[in-house]
Amino acid sequence: MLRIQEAAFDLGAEANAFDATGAGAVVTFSGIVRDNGGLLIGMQIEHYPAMTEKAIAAMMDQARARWDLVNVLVIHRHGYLPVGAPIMMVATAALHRVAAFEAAEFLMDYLKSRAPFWKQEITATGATWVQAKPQDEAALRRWGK
Amino acid sequence: MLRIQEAAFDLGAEANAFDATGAGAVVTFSGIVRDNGGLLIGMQIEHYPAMTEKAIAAMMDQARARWDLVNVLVIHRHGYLPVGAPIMMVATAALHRVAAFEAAEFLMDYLKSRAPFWKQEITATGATWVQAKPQDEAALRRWGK
Amino acid sequence: MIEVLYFAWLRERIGLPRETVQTSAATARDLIAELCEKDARYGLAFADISAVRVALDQTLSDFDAPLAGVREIAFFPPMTGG
Amino acid sequence: MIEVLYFAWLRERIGLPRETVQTSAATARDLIAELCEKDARYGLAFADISAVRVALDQTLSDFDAPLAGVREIAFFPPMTGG
Repeated sequence: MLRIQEAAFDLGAEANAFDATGAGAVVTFSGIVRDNGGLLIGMQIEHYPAMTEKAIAAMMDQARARWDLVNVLVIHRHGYLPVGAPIMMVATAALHRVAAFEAAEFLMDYLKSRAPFWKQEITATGATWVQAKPQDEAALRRWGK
Repeated sequence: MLRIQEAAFDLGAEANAFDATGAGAVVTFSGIVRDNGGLLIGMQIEHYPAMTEKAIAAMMDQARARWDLVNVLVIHRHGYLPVGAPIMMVATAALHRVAAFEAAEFLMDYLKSRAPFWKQEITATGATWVQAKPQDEAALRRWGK
Repeated sequence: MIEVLYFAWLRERIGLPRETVQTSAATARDLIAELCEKDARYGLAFADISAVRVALDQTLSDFDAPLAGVREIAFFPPMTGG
Repeated sequence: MIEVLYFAWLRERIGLPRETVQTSAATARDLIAELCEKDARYGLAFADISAVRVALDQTLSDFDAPLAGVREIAFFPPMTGG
């Protein structure tokens, strides 16, 4: 299941709605807007709608091909998000914990550097584009890319 | 926060109640009783009450010492659990995703092999003690133990 | 004729989110050269091409891939999702 | 005098969850030898000591650690939590 949306979502409700029938292990990851030492008031997330679904669906297919997953979910928001708001979440369900953890980390590493979103930090004095981090690009090497 | 209990818990409610103020990343893991190909009707979990809290609290202290965590939660059940029931959960909150993922995996690896719980699989014909897996013991090596 | 899309600071520097361009450029690299001749804003946006990513028909690609048959090309900085 | 606890299949084979034992055993290994002399059930439970773990006063330990000052000793199979 993949949802790209502007609206907020409820982590707990999504976790409970996530069908893990037959699974032994469920991992969720959620990203939240940090206040960055009190400087931030929010974040503006731009995206490339025609590409976003296509790119993330391909990542999810890769995860399903690589690990034996009972279910997988990605929700990613765009638009204006205040500090403390949920940005995105991933959920994975598998028979065993290693597959559930690895698939969630794989998806996170790919979402960071290969999903067409661009974050802008909003402070009282202006807006700054978030720079991609070299370690995020490096993280992809773990998956043989 | 650490809770050892016989009662069921609600993953979504626990995830939402988990205080992640100031964090950028929240990871949850939950373990569920699998039906093992339709053979299982449930699981009986025995534990060593006087040791359980002590052992898990020490694991949580180790995780907090090793990663910069905003919050950490472990819930582990004992007693009789039917197929599909939640067995346990871990939640970690950190500034960045790597710390949240690693701390959750560390706790899971330790809970598997170092928390005094013993699982018994209940089928229509009887009860069988679950054998510890060599790979669970091997998983601890990742953490330098 | 190709649809050209810009995102994030590329969009801001160029001053528009998308445009239709009449071109016979063989690659993204050629198209950038054409655009840079047209207006100084493009030169500013594409000054450091190592900071730019390109997608052809919504798939991440490279600057030397052929544009033949491509309907939509997008330029953007390294992605910061998740 | 020491409290001795048994869990999982050790508890089942020995037939009781805990007992108070009068002993001057210096280590867990010595205590096991004493118990095995007492009754055949202990011999069965402790036949393969590589499948048994020991905790002294609720802390995982080893069979040769000194029992001096220890109030509670527990024997159990490898743990299967999580």
